[in-house]
Amino acid sequence: MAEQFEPKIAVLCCNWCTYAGADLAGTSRMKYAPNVRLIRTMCSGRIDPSFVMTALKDGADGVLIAGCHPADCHYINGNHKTMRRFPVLHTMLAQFGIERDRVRLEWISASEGDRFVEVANEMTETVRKLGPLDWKSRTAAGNVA
Amino acid sequence: MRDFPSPLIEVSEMIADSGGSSLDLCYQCGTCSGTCPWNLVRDFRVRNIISLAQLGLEGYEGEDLWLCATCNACVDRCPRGVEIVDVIRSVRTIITQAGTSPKTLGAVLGSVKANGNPWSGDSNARLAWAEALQARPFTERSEYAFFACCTQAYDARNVKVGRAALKLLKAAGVNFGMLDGAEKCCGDAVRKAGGQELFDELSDSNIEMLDAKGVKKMIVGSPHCLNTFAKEYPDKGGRYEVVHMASLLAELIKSRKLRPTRTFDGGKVVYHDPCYLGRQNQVYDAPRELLKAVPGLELLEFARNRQDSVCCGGGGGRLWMETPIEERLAVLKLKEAVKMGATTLATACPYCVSMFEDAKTALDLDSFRVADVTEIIADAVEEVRPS
Amino acid sequence: MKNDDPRIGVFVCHCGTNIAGIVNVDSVAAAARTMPFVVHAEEYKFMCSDPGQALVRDAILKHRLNRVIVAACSPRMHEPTFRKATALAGLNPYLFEMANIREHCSWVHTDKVAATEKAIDLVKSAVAKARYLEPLESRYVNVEPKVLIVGGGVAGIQAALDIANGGTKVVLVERQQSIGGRMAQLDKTFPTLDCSACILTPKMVQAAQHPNIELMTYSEIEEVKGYVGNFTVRIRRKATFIDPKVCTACGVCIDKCPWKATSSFEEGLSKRKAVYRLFPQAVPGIPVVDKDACKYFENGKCKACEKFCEPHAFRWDDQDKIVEEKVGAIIVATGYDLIDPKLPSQYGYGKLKNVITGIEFERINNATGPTAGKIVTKEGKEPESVAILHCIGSRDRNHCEYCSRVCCMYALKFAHLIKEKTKATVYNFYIDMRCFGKGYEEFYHRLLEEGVKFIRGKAAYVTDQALTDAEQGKLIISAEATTLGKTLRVPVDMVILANAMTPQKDAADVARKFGIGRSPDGFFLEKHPKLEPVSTATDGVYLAGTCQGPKDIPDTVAQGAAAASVAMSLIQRGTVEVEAATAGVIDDLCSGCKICQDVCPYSAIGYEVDKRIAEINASLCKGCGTCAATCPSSAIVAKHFNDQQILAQIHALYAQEG
Amino acid sequence: MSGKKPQLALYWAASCGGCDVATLDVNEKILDVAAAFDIRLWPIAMDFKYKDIELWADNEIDVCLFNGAVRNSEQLHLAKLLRRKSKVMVAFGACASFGGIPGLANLHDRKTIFEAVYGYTVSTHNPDKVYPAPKLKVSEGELTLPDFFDDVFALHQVIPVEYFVPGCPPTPETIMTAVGAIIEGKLPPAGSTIGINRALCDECKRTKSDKPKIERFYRPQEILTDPDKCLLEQGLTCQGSATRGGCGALCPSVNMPCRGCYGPMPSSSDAGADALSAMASIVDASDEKTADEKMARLVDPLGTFYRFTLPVSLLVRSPKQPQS
Repeated sequence: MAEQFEPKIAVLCCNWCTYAGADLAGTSRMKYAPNVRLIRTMCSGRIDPSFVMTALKDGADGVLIAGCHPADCHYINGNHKTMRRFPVLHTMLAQFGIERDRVRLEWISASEGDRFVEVANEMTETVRKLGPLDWKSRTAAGNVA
Repeated sequence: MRDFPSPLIEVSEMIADSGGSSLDLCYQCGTCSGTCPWNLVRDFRVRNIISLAQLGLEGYEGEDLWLCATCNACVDRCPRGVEIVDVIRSVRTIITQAGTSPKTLGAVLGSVKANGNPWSGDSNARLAWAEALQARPFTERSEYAFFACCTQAYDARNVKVGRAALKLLKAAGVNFGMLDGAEKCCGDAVRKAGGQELFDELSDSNIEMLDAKGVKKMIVGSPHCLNTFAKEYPDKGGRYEVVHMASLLAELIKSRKLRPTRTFDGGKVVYHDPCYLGRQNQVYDAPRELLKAVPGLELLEFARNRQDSVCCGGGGGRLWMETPIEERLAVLKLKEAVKMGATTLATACPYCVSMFEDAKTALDLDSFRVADVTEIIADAVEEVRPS
Repeated sequence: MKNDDPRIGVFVCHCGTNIAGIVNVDSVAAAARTMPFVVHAEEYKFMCSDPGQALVRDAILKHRLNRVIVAACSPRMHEPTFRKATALAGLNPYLFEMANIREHCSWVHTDKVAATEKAIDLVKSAVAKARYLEPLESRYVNVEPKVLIVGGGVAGIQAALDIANGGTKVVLVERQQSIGGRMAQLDKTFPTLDCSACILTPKMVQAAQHPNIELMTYSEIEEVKGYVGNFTVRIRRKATFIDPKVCTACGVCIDKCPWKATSSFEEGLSKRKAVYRLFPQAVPGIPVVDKDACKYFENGKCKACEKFCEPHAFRWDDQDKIVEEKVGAIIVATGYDLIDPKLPSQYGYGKLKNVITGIEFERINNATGPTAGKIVTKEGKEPESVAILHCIGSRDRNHCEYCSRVCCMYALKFAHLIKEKTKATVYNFYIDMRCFGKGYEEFYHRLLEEGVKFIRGKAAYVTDQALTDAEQGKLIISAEATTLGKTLRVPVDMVILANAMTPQKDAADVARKFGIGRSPDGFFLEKHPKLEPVSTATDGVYLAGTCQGPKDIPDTVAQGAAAASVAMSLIQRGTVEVEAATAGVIDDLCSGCKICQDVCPYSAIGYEVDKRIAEINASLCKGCGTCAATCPSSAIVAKHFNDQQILAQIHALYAQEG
Repeated sequence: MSGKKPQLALYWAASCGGCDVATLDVNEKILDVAAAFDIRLWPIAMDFKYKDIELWADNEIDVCLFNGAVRNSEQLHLAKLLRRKSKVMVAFGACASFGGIPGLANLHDRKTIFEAVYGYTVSTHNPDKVYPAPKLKVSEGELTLPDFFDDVFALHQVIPVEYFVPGCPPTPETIMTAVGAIIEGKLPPAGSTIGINRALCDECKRTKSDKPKIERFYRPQEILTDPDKCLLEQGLTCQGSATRGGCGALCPSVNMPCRGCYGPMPSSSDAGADALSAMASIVDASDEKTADEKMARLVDPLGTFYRFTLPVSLLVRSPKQPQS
């Protein structure tokens, strides 16, 4: 049997909700796919669209942007900016030819360890089905002498 | 030295593997036993079966195992989320595979296997009940297929309900067609009675037939068919939109495609919630709306109704098993109905109709009427009622 | 120190077997040694222990490290510990970075190979970031020497008294018109059976009279702004229509008022007047006018109360007032609610009139309650038998999954009180008896001696549908006596539901106002379940009592005192460190587009008119970094989370080798 | 080479010719240029043959102003050739600097472009499905055409480049600044962009609110703008805040939103991401539904944010079709 594809998922998340939610999943010893790697920022509002694009370009197969629920931001409303940027970033990435399911925005609070697990697993499975993104080789300059 | 029982964890695991995996969540509070309606008429300790099954101790396979009518009351109330009916089903499956299930059930499963129905009816005559009504066969232009429950197709009492249904559907101009008689029992009772393999055969055969015809939407008269098609067939790859007659009739009356105009002459009516329609599929209001739409009909309620409704005792294969009169839930309920002044008991399930007709006979209540809501509506709609 | 020659040290923690059991720590350390700029890597059993921290300090000196990485637990747990260790070796604490290989790795994965690979990745990411770390200066601000306590139940009162006695000012805000909370509703307390009011009222009075406590009853928090040490709180003081400075609390107005409304304090079991005191021993004792019940507000007539008020205390034009308070710390002690007893519908609450809740029984049994302390059914008769049903809604996945902790004990207390006052047979239907506190098991034993009947089985339903003559006119409980394996029907005259404690209905709102998290059960989330039980995710905001989870009076009081001590230690310290990792503007790149000004949640960004560029007020900036992500000119740098650092992490994790 | 005038070459690759016109647009100052330089190559003004260039000595040219992107083998060949012959290579204009408008072809590849251009566009009549072929045998021998690449490149992506002069086209002021710097030998370190480091907002005369908000997005034809107020605040996707200044805010001064032709800011990792992030962050929406609805009005984000910079953006291009 062919070895199954293990997607690489980047999680760009805030310190207070999603990172803490992932911590809670840990302290509760919940189990999830080892494909995700968290990159912590203080607020999801810190997540520059270029981070998402860099991750995809570098070799991530999927990116999860995650932060506090819209009304629960540790920084009052930093996550509102994330919420506003996401739809247009999502559309633009689709224009580039990146499947919509590869990039996802989720609100996961510090108490939602289970939700983190669910999303991490879902994301891994969805992206596994989509296959490798392999951006660099799929966009490499080809027929140049 | 005495023979100490010791846990057989393999047995417990086997039960878990055949669908009873929530078994281990039980913390032995006894809510299930206390909730189970059987305890109104006899002792039945659901918890005990779960407890024995957790440890694989002998006794879980005892006679009590076959009592459960799969009414789901305990599952709704279980504080731990144990799918008790699944555990019971799983144990029954194991026993059935070992060939030690009760004889009466064996005969029923045998008939289903041979004839495609539990009533030893001729499989070629499945549509005989509807012939006189000249309903059109299902074509790709039909919106719905009418799937008749075996009981409505073969049981003399319930055939009347099926006929009333067809008349109403025609009167309302519903775009439906009859299946060609190749359909088989949906398999609900078969599965609940432990015939998992047979259920798989039935569902595979039905799905193949329905898909070949291009059926997308189905009308059913039995809540058991409703539940099985809606909740169990999808796992087997069969996905259909299923609607029960009571829900459909409520819609037709709301959209004024049917007008119940004749005044009801059957006295006070008490509605009995079929477990598979109510608790299992949350259809509580539609049948009540139907009855309330009938002019002159006074609707009564059992003390325990809707999600707390007491089962008729006919599900999970019980319809075909013998129950002493003093232990029949339908008898108990009918007494309650009479006591509150009802002269008609309405319900919406062929099993319930059968169980209550039997209870009526047992109690010698000649003037009392047991009816499916479909029949009551058919009586009330001018175009349908034979003059 | 120069940024261009990083010397990175990596320390991999075993955390006993917590990490080492899944992650091959040797491989992680070995891999770290091959990473760019890493000059030293080692692993150790417990990095957070003293020897572990010493290891870091020694290695910094020995290997001239200028960046430190500890791969261990969550930075939310031990980042401060290792920053301190780093600082002790003379290195700026912000040159420390943590890799979370426990919560995010060993605890959540089972495949050892994959977990080790991930741990190496996480270290790689930390190393990549560390290379670009820059030293930051810690800053301190003064702490406002005043504490806000929200909720005047026993937890809030205890905290207020402890803090006030320590010499610090307290503002105690209570939504009701009197402090006292739930405890004021109770009759006796288990297991000692002291009278609840007798032990609570002196404390209430003490709080009201304490020179360091300002009581704000009939008041609610509107808004909380600021940060640890410097909160600004806006409090709505609801209109009472009575001038508290003039009113003598004589109570004549209450007597004369002809209008009535349902008493919430009496759990709806009796009526109170439109001008009323919450309960006779209310503190403060000054009544308030219930605008909804008072006819004057409806048709402009009546004012019967005012006619008899000698001091002329009525102020019909009274309005809600907003007051602002500056405080250094906040204790949230907003208490609990009870599950709607109608939700588990099988017990017939609301349909069967002699099915009552525990808190209703407290009032019935209370000498000041609706029956003057007589235990009677709704028909006014003494019950011959009473059933107390445990775990109504609690320990139940259909409602509240958790154990409410106090019900077993108050059920025992009720049983005792019924036995004491009536001849009734008392049944307890229970799943497990949880008598964990001091003197609790002994109390259980006492109840067994008193002849209370214990049936081990959860009540399945309550009905009035008799099957036998003996059941006629009774409430019948259906349950299995699981120890016997027999299903029973027990006829009784009164059923008391021990219904679950739940979070307050507005808990979500309150949590948001104060920046507190909530656990899946809906109660407020403490910072650490064991080691920081009264702290929250927001520095300077603490928890006390049942808003954090179900608990009995001793635990509630203890937590009130604990919250007081933590708040006091903050006040005593006098200063707090504030965010060093703020945002900064690169003047040369800023074009003054002002876009950043809109996105800053703290209005920390201003506009320097002369230079026509943005300017960040570091004392207002909390370091969220939203402006840095927004700035279209890349002219704002989020310190400690700058583009270079984060992109380095991304490259380290995802860029192909070479 | 003292005493001798510096040798200047101007070349165009995948460009519209606008850069050359802009060079002429410096008006009489062109005479200064002519006086200061010895113009050796300028296809728009002078005739030349490849072999003339090949005959030059390496580094014989002091400065080569190269405009246009590189998208076929001929352009690549000339770029390499001129690189060898020139001491200083300047990517001149948006196309040479970032790929420019032709760079948007990176959303497709040769196959899909040919299919469109020679296949199904409305004006195409090509029943025999004849596509350009690099080599064609005729009776006289073999004819060749330059090979059309899948990708469009900015100049520095194919040869080393010393300086960048952005703009579509560079304004006369920008050109004179660059030329002046060259004449006076006051050149910044190699690799720099000759221009200013602040965003265009710095030069824009329009007034900005203290806390700017975007109520909704408009396309330019949908709205009559207030001539004094910041265009972005009025809902136009003006990219001035994310675009290098130097043009004097030419477009905003005539009521058109900045489209980003002067390219990203010096510290930016991606011009499009910068503009996107800034614009979206100040859209007036505090719930997801509103955010979705309002952002949906920003038509064609990719085309908007990468109009001039796609080949140098983070994601560079869309994946190619698998070659069959």
